Amino acid sequence: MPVDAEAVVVSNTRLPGGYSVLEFRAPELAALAEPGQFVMVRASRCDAPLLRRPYSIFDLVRDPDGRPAGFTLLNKRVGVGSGLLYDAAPGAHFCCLGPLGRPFTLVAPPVEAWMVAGGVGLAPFATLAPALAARGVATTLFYGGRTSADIFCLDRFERHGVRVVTATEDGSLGERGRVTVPLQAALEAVPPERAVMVYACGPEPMLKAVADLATRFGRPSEVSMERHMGCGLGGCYSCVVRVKTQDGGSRYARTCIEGPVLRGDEVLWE
Amino acid sequence: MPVDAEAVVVSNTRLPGGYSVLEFRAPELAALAEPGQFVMVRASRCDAPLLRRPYSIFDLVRDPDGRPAGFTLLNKRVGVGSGLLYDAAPGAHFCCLGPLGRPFTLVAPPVEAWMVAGGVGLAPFATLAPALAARGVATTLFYGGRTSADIFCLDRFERHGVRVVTATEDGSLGERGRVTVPLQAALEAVPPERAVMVYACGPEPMLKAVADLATRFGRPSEVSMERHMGCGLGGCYSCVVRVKTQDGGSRYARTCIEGPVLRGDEVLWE
Amino acid sequence: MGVDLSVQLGPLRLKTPLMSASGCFGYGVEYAGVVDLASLGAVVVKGLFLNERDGHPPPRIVETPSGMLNAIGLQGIGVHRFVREKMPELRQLGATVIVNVCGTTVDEYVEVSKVLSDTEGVAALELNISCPNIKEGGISFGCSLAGTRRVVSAVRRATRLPIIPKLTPNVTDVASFAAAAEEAGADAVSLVNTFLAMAIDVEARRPKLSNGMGGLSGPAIRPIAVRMVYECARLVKIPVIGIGGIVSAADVLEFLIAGATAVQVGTANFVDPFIWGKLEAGLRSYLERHGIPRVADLVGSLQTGSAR
Amino acid sequence: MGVDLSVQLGPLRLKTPLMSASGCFGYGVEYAGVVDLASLGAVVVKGLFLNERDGHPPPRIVETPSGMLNAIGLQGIGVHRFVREKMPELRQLGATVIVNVCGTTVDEYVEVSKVLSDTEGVAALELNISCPNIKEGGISFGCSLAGTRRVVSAVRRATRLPIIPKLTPNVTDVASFAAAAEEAGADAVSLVNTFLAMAIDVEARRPKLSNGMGGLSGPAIRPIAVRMVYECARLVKIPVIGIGGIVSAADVLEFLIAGATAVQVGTANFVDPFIWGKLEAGLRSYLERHGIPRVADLVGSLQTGSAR
Ligand SMILES: Cc1cc2nc3c(=O)[nH]c(=O)nc-3n(C[C@H](O)[C@H](O)[C@H](O)COP(=O)(O)OP(=O)(O)OC[C@H]3O[C@@H](n4cnc5c(N)ncnc54)[C@H](O)[C@@H]3O)c2cc1C
Ligand SMILES: Cc1cc2nc3c(=O)[nH]c(=O)nc-3n(C[C@H](O)[C@H](O)[C@H](O)COP(=O)(O)OP(=O)(O)OC[C@H]3O[C@@H](n4cnc5c(N)ncnc54)[C@H](O)[C@@H]3O)c2cc1C
Ligand SMILES: Cc1cc2nc3c(=O)[nH]c(=O)nc-3n(C[C@H](O)[C@H](O)[C@H](O)COP(=O)(O)O)c2cc1C
Ligand SMILES: Cc1cc2nc3c(=O)[nH]c(=O)nc-3n(C[C@H](O)[C@H](O)[C@H](O)COP(=O)(O)O)c2cc1C
Ligand code: FES
Ligand code: FES
Repeated sequence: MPVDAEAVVVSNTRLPGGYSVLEFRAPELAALAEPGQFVMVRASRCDAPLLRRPYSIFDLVRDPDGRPAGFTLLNKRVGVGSGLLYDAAPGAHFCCLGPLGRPFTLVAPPVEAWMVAGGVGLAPFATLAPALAARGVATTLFYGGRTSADIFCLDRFERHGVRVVTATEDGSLGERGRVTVPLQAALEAVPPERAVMVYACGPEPMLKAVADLATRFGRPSEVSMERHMGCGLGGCYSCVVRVKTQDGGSRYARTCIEGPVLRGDEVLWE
Repeated sequence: MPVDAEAVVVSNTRLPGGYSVLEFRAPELAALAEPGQFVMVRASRCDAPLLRRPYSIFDLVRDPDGRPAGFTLLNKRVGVGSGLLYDAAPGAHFCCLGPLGRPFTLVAPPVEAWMVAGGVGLAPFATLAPALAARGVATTLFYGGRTSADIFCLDRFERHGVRVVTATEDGSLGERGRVTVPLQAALEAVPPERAVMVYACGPEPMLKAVADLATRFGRPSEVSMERHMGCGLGGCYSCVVRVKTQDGGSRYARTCIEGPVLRGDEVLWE
Repeated sequence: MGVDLSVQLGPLRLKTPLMSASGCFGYGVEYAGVVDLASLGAVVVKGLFLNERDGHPPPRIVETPSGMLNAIGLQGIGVHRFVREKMPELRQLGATVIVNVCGTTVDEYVEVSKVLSDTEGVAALELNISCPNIKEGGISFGCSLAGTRRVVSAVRRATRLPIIPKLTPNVTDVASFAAAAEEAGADAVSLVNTFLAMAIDVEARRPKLSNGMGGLSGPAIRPIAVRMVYECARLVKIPVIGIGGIVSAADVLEFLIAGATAVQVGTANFVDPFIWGKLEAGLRSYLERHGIPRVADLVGSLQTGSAR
Repeated sequence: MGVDLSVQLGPLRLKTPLMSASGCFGYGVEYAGVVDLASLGAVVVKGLFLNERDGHPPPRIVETPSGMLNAIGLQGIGVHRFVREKMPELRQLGATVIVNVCGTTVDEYVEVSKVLSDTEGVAALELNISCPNIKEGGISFGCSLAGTRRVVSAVRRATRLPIIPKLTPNVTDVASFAAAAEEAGADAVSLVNTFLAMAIDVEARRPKLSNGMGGLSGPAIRPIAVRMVYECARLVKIPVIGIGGIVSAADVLEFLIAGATAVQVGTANFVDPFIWGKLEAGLRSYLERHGIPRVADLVGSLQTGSAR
């Protein structure tokens, strides 16, 4: 059951390239969240924009006693709603409805976890990584962006023992090219007997490429889909993605309740 | 010519009863303002509310060298727009279009000035009082409110040598009753050869009562009218008040450009 | 003071005048976790055709000033799966269920209505003759008086359930449609459905919705909807259900005072799924403050001394 | 790159596609202090009858979500005083003046149009057959195809000036009205006027406007207006002027891409009287960014691959 938390901005750390990390105090919501879930956010003091905006939960924040205290969002400024978040001052209130959606499936050793992120697609992995680390799963993050400015927060992952592989299209950090280049190399290199689960979040062409690669190499994958969402609860049918049905056909699935995490081989890519 | 100043909140001092005094930095606007004029205000960061809200200029603020630096507004929280002002933090931006409207006519000695204010109707007198004081005009402020919580900022007036007479409906400060009670007593007491100009700002029933009293005692009056205003520039015809015409008829006058200050005997009260 | 929120909607007694708007509350079951469905006046479920429907490709919604456009295209599971898969849970949750009935032909409206008439727990049928988002059926009936009469009287003959044609605002004189529906045997009318509208991505020079056009809903349309409800309530004797842009108890009151016996809340449920308790509390406190014992006493109580 | 903002509006060449909307810019002279009137495509002045008119008592406006209602009631000085008192200044300021012509009878439209035809400096007549705020005339012509034809053809016979009937959105099929206007000899059509609407003060249980109802304008209506402009531009050959909720250059572009040759800006001028320079700069930078030499090339450039 989601809650609608009146979350207070604790801090808002600007990063290069229009990104920022916002920390919210919202213990009741934080206590419920699982890796890959999201919240629907709305500024409490403004009537505009009308609709809430979906955001992946980035870190979970605990108070000194280790109790859930809040969460962070990794926000990229692209329009009105994300602009309000980008500009939010500590003390500002936002209504956060959540946690929502189907989380990632957590694998267990000996299965390895490969997380593939593009841009703000990094967000859900900040909670997935520690959850997997807690289970002793060996994890790798493949993290791609246009330039080095799209790559950040690596320390959060390295802290949990995550192996990090970066790629930038302009070669300014890590390998030059799309993140699928090092991913494909790794898929080619890993022996079949080592079980690997591929998780992906990022722009849709990237998700498709990752899912296709995983399928090609016989690896299961889970992708976190982004759609325009009206309600986040299955009420409006705005957030659909085409998925395959068992009878060989297809149907529109609501990513807010059947997703945002879907099996990569289940999505009918356009 | 009005300007549209991107005015920055310097301070926002809360008073009892939902009132607050906001100081804005806006030198270009402050340099143009005359007593009785107003500004049309809008929060720059929110799309709602859509329309600007009219506010009398309260004090004019000068920098240490005596140059116009900004102005204050005396705001009463009654709805959305006034709520945004009430809640505004220092540093917040508001678009202020002004100065607008016809100012008060400044009398000169030996004419005395009697200012009659009800509630936030005090606002325009904070600039009128020093302007009259500078001309050496003897001024009195009749200031009424429901209770003592509606009466404030008296020091601003006393500082300029204004004689202050207060009245509250519950008798908690000054005379018990409407502000027209002491006003009428004064009108009765003052000998005909002492010239008096009556200025009034406040709720419409008060304005009517003051204008009628002034007329009854053969004194000129000017009243500052409040109307719902769409534009403040004469473009929309929303802000009208019925005034008498020379041919004995009447017409609707736009209070934003023919007012807000009108002759008390010119208004056709409803 | 205990106030009475119940209202009489033709043959139907509702606990409160607050209903979910079709298409904005899924099949109701999606919201079982956030709201006690039995506490609503009625749960109006998503539009249903006889068969399953795919709907339009995404993007299906876009935000506009104080509103949104949708072109869902009536994706749905069809009436048979609804009866089988959703009704048992709705019954068990104690919801008063009103089904939004769609059709591309008069026969389909009749067929769907018959299936639902035989289903335990369906309280009434709302006839969707006003969806702007599908080419066939829907709007083509709702924009012609003859079409409206045809659908309503055919369904009237097919069912004993209360029927509530849902009117489109995309017409010159909506009250004449309410009157036509009344004549043809409707028990109530609901209005408004969405306004046909369009938003363009100027960078791509393409419509923002995959379907090109969509329906405008939300606070933006409320003043028009209130006017239309007022016009209909003055003309017809059957109850009117007010819909369009309700986000607060004050908005509910606006519709009731204009003449609506009950209201539906659509877009606002997306913004705040916990809105229902707030609306009910707001209604109660208004009635208490004004010393009005029953919400029904407010219906059509607008003073129009100087109104036209 | 220098881009060309001029557009051809039937027989009229405009410097830019940006015009003030009638009733939202006084008689133009009120704005001489904040904007160079000669820089606008045209100044459309407040609606004028033959004689002076009082208008409705206040309150005449009320804000609504992303919009406003107005029931000014066409207060005005009448065409004769306008010609005498305002035209000299407008001419001197170099404004391209379009007069919004009102009437309670066909004869009055003709009469007012004749007076203006004999006035130096009037560039075109916009026929207001769509004001929702007055009982007689106006809307009653604009809501019937026959009435529209009647007014337009009568004025056509009476003047050589370009005539631009202004259409109401309060109809089922606005494009059919554009077509009727075209047939009757209009040089262009403008749309939309305001939507008939209502807001209620729930505490007093009275309408918020003294007139009861009013016309809804502002960003709230833009998606409907864009749709209507698109429909009209597809059906008729004469130019279409897009109106409704424009507050930014992107909104102007939306109308142009949908098929409008020019636009009018109303409510936004209240919010920001300095908007004109911003809109023009926004248009220029869009054209430069996209390498489009003339704004006219954008008109109707919507790609509707998947649109209906
Ligand atoms: C499940 C989910 C999780 C997400 N997590 C994050 C996250 O962790 N960090 C982050 O920065 N962003 C995330 N997004 C994307 C984020 O929701 C959008 O960037 C945001 O809604 C844009 O709002 P806006 O008002 O700033 O943009 P608008 O002004 O509404 O539009 C600006 C641009 O963003 C696009 N857009 C608008 N809404 C969405 C949407 N719901 N999804 C995708 N694109 C949209 C528009 O088409 C337009 O191109 C997530 C989206 C989903 C569906
Ligand atoms: C020339 C002029 C000078 C003014 N000076 C001051 C001032 O110095 N200090 C001050 O506190 N207020 C002043 N007002 C009143 C102020 O403009 C309104 O209180 C304000 O617009 C309310 O906005 P809102 O969004 O808070 O209210 P809303 O939410 O819009 O409405 C709340 C209530 O206020 C009423 N209201 C809304 N707009 C106006 C309006 N323009 N005039 C009168 N009532 C309105 C509504 O009818 C409603 O009852 C002045 C008004 C005018 C016309
Ligand atoms: C996403 C969405 C889907 C809708 N689907 C339906 C539907 O299936 N049947 C129907 O009659 N109305 C449908 N509507 C219209 C609403 O029921 C309602 O009439 C309209 O949205 C106005 O109310 P609101 O402003 O409260 O949203 C839909 C509206 C939205 C926003
Ligand atoms: C206060 C006001 C007065 C108006 N007066 C007129 C008028 O006299 N004649 C007319 O044709 N339209 C009139 N209109 C309608 C506008 O010209 C325009 O069609 C409408 O407001 C939609 O545009 P907008 O959303 O940009 O305001 C008026 C609108 C407003 C808000
Ligand atoms: S966002 Fe509403 S159904 Fe998914
Ligand atoms: S406020 Fe627009 S004319 Fe006065």
